[in-house]
Amino acid sequence: PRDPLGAEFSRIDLLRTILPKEVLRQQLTIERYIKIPEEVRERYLAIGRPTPLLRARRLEEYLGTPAKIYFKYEGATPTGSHKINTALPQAYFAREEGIEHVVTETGAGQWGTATALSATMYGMKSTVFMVKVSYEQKPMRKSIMQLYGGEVYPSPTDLTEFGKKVRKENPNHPGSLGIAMSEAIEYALDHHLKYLVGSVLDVVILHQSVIGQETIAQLDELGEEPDVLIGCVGGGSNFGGFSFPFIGNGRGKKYIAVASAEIPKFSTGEYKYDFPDSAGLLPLVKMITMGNSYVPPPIYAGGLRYHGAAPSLSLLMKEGIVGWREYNENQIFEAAQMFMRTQGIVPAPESSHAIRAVIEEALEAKRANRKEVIVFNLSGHGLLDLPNYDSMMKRVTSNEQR
Amino acid sequence: PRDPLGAEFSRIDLLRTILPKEVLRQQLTIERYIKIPEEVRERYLAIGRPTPLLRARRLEEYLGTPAKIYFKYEGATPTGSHKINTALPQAYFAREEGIEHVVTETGAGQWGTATALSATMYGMKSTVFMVKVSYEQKPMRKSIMQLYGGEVYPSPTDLTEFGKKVRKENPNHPGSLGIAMSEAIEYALDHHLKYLVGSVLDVVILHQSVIGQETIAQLDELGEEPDVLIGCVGGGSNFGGFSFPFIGNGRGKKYIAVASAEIPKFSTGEYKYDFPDSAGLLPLVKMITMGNSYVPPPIYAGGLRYHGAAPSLSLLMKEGIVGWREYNENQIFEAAQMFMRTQGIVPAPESSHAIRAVIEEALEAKRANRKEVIVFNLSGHGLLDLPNYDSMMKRVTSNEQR
Amino acid sequence: MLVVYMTLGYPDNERYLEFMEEAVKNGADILEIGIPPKYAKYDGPVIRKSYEKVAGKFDLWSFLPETRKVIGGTKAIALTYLEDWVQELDDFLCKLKRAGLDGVLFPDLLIDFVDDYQTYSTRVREKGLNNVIFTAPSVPDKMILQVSRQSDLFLYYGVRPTTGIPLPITVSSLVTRVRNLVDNKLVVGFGLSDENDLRKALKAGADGAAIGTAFIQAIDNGGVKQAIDLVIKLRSVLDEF
Amino acid sequence: MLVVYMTLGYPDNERYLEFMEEAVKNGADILEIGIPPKYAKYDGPVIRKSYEKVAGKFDLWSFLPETRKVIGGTKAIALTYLEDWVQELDDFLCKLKRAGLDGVLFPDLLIDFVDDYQTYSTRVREKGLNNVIFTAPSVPDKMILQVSRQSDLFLYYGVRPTTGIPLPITVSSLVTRVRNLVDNKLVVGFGLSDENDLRKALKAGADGAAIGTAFIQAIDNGGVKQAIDLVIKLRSVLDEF
Repeated sequence: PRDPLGAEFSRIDLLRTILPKEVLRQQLTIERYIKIPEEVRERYLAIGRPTPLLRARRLEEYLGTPAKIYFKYEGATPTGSHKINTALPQAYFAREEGIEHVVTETGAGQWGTATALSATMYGMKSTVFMVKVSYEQKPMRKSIMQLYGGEVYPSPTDLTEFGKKVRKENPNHPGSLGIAMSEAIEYALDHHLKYLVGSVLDVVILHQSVIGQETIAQLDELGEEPDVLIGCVGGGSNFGGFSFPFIGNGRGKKYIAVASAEIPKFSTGEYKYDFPDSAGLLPLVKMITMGNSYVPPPIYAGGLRYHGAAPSLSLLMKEGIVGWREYNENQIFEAAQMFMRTQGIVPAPESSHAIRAVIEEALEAKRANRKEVIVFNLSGHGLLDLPNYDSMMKRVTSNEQR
Repeated sequence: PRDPLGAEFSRIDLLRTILPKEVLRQQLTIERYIKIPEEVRERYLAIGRPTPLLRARRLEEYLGTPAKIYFKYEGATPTGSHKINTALPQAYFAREEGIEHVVTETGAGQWGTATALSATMYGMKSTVFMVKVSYEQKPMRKSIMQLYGGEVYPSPTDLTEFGKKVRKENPNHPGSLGIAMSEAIEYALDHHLKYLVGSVLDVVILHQSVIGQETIAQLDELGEEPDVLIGCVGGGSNFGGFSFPFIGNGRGKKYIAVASAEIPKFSTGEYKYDFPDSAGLLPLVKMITMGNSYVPPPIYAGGLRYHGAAPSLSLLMKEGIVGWREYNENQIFEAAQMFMRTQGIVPAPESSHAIRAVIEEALEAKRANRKEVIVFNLSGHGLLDLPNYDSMMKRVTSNEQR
Repeated sequence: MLVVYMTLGYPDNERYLEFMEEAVKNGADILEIGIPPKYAKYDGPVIRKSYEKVAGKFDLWSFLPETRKVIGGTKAIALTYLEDWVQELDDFLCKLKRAGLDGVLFPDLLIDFVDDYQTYSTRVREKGLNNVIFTAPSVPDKMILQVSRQSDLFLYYGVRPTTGIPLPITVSSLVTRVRNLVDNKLVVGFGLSDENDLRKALKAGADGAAIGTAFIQAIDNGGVKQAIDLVIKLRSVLDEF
Repeated sequence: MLVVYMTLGYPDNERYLEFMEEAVKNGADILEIGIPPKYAKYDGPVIRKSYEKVAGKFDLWSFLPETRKVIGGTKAIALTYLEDWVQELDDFLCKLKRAGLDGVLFPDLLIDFVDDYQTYSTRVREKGLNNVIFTAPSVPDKMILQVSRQSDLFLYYGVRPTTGIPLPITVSSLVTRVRNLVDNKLVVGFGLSDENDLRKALKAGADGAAIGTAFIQAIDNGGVKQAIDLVIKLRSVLDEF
């Protein structure tokens, strides 16, 4: 990480103020393994970890592939995605520091939900700045955060100087993740609260590595040796958490990171120093990025609407260790529907990107008559994304009718 | 079952026409155990059975009870409730008979969802008559059925004579489960399709007994002997499927069936012969009932808006083997929120009735300092009921402010 | 043991008597005479329709004795619903006896009067009538065992929940279960006219079958002659065992 | 080994020279002279501000030799970003040598020029300068081992991602890791002024510490005297080991 040239304040120093100390320490660690605190392990158990590793046998049959397809189902957690894996330890470390109130931002709502639940589980309050347009379009996401005891505000708000400024310029501003993040950080600074971070940082991937660790153990129990590991990439935390333990232990032969063709960061992004956040409040990091001022188009897989990829993942891709794919919404809808109808699970639109890559790998294995083992991370279910699928379905149907 | 006095047609004979033969055979069986066909077991595995038996340790801590609380989590299935347990075998038996298209009705949508997925999994079409007001108010439920490949119609429709008649009388009729059921049965008869049945019948409870069988095995593995078994009752299939294996094997000391205080069938219903359906198309059965013409008030726990309780359950209650409770919406909202904030899982409003009883039992155990083991069936998650919880939250909050 | 059912006076008094007479001649062991009830709860549509057709066509107590004249010494029992007679049971039973019947079968006894079935059984026997008890798959093992001791002539076991509708069931396991429980002669009924089902029931240890709906349908289709042909056929199936 | 850093000409030319002279007298083993870069990417706010303050206050190549006059034979290395000089590297290195410096440390060498670090190291050595290499926790083990062979005087290990900000880290494990890898003298820097941290680093096997931000803050707060007091104190901590 670096501070930008001519910085008015040190972004690196800011981390020290807003992050729980232990979170920052883990961000800077070089330990190969870090023990999960007993208090976090207990909560992991309480939310249903280890999540199941399931075989997609019906999908295999449908595709007629000789490949075996397994998936780690992170949607089995109560908040419906992998996000809870890092929200819990971050909340725990904040609580251990004596913090009584945490704050964050959320776009589509997955991260805010995980934060609200984790805060409640450790007896803290939580405040979530939710991008206004999502707040209005995804009322269920707002509801679940409130049910978990979170305070949710549609950002931009009048609670921060930054929010006020934005609203003054445009009272009907729909908000953005960058603005919400800026508000959350400002709010944390003003109220001496701690800020929880949802992706990109190494510490987040560290926490998410519980996914990959569990998957390795589960595959070992089944006596399976994985060939291909696949995950989707927003900031990179689910992909990293899933695949890095495999890469680090020399398990698997091929690692595929899947992004959205509408936010084509792998095919068109540059590898350079950039801000992880739109507002430029965080230190610069070196990553594959579309630029922090890039405005992503409104795709349904909200979690993939991020301009960059975590520095560690970017480096592995740059070094050719991790490969990539990009798919558009038609392609992922097709994959999602195939998965739903064979396996029953409604995947999150984000995770459907991974599914598309799995299907293509499995068909490739069929052509080559290769008995490989494909494992992917189903990072979340799509039950709260049903309105999105509905819109996709209508669009696809109307395309077909033309 | 009986045909009603002066019946124009035999309801019992109708069953033969609309139900898959093996379903009806199982309805009439006296076997103590019936083997689950291998093809159904495979699908059970594919949808994540056995579902987890989890300990609600955080809830125990919060209540400060010496009791241990376990719950069987049926919300872990892809369609989010226990309904899939019977939809799968019914669809399988239909398919085995060469049927290519099944039909059913659905109120809140859980049953229709399970039917649509099960039909798809066995390569059949499905048609679901969904109560119009739910169709409009629960668009996500409609979406998921369509995504699974189901045809969904808002009932009353013009597809049946009965629907046409209702619409002629009132073009804006909001529909009812009784009307939807009548339409589904008429549609099945007219098109020579098979009808899948969601609750009440013994065969449905038979299929649902996979819940209780699994729970017994899981408790045995943990070395726990259950004292109290609790579940909520709509038609009785989740409660029966969960508790009957315990009752039949002499496991447990106390069985509590929980209904809604707004549909007070246990406290005010009569034990008599009545139609299981509002339209009176099915044979009369002897059960605890509010009368088949009873119009349930619009509570959020749509699955509990049923006028009766399965004959087998009614008999066990009548014989004093199964006890009961009834709770109102304020009470269950409180329980749901407590559960969400301690365990993270958003329970279905229906299942929250069971949770309320569990909490009261656990507090009773605390007063008596009794180290009992309470096990309940969390029949479904409430992720698609979030708008309902949102409304409850608003109402409770506004009550508090008064 | 072939138990032949016919609704009293069906399709008309004359042909009813003709059928009863011929049935006995052609192998009926016991006759079961359906007295039209107010609400034939546990009967299927064919028998229900037969009740409707004969309603009001005769005076019960004067016509019933006619049967005895044509069947000679063959045992005959009345089938009717206790519900209709429970208020005046002693009177009803005395009349039955006087009308020449040997016994009575109430299909609703164990379902709707289960708590008092012993009282009613005792009263039937006290009047010198055979008490034939109707059981069904839904009756618990323990109760079947208990009631079997109070059933005369045979124990009637209705394998389906209603008469005359070929609902899919596994006859053999249903019968085996009761066969292993009781010592009585076991007569199986309710939709048993199918030859396959009948053979399965006999193979599983039933001592006989009670057939009704099939005779009514035979009379409707081809008159008494066709019904008697069916008696002959069923008799031959039974004789295989 | 006490490595004392000061930004060239801070807070002004006179006091800079006074500090350097006194530092040597009071125990500095090696001096590290910060040449203001265009973009101090890996420096914290205190050092960045010091660069801004001295910018334009001297001519680099005429002022730099002044240092040598006051420090006698003590080793002095320049700290500056390769980025600024990469286009004219040979010329820059020659000038450094002529200005009386013993070596150079580029903090961005392994981060931004990793693919060519050997070429640059070789060029530094060819000019008769010591090549001090800067490594960090994010550098992989294998690379630390490789570069350690090309580092003269000592291996510089910056335990935090930036200077002068006490980010929470576990100093001991960070140092142990490198200590077990390399044979060089190991000097630990980046936020190491805290006595606890320093002791932990030394206990874990570090041979010395490079301190910078703390001296600038001391000069700002209490002038050269206070900064020299700090030199004395750090020296005494080092001498414990």
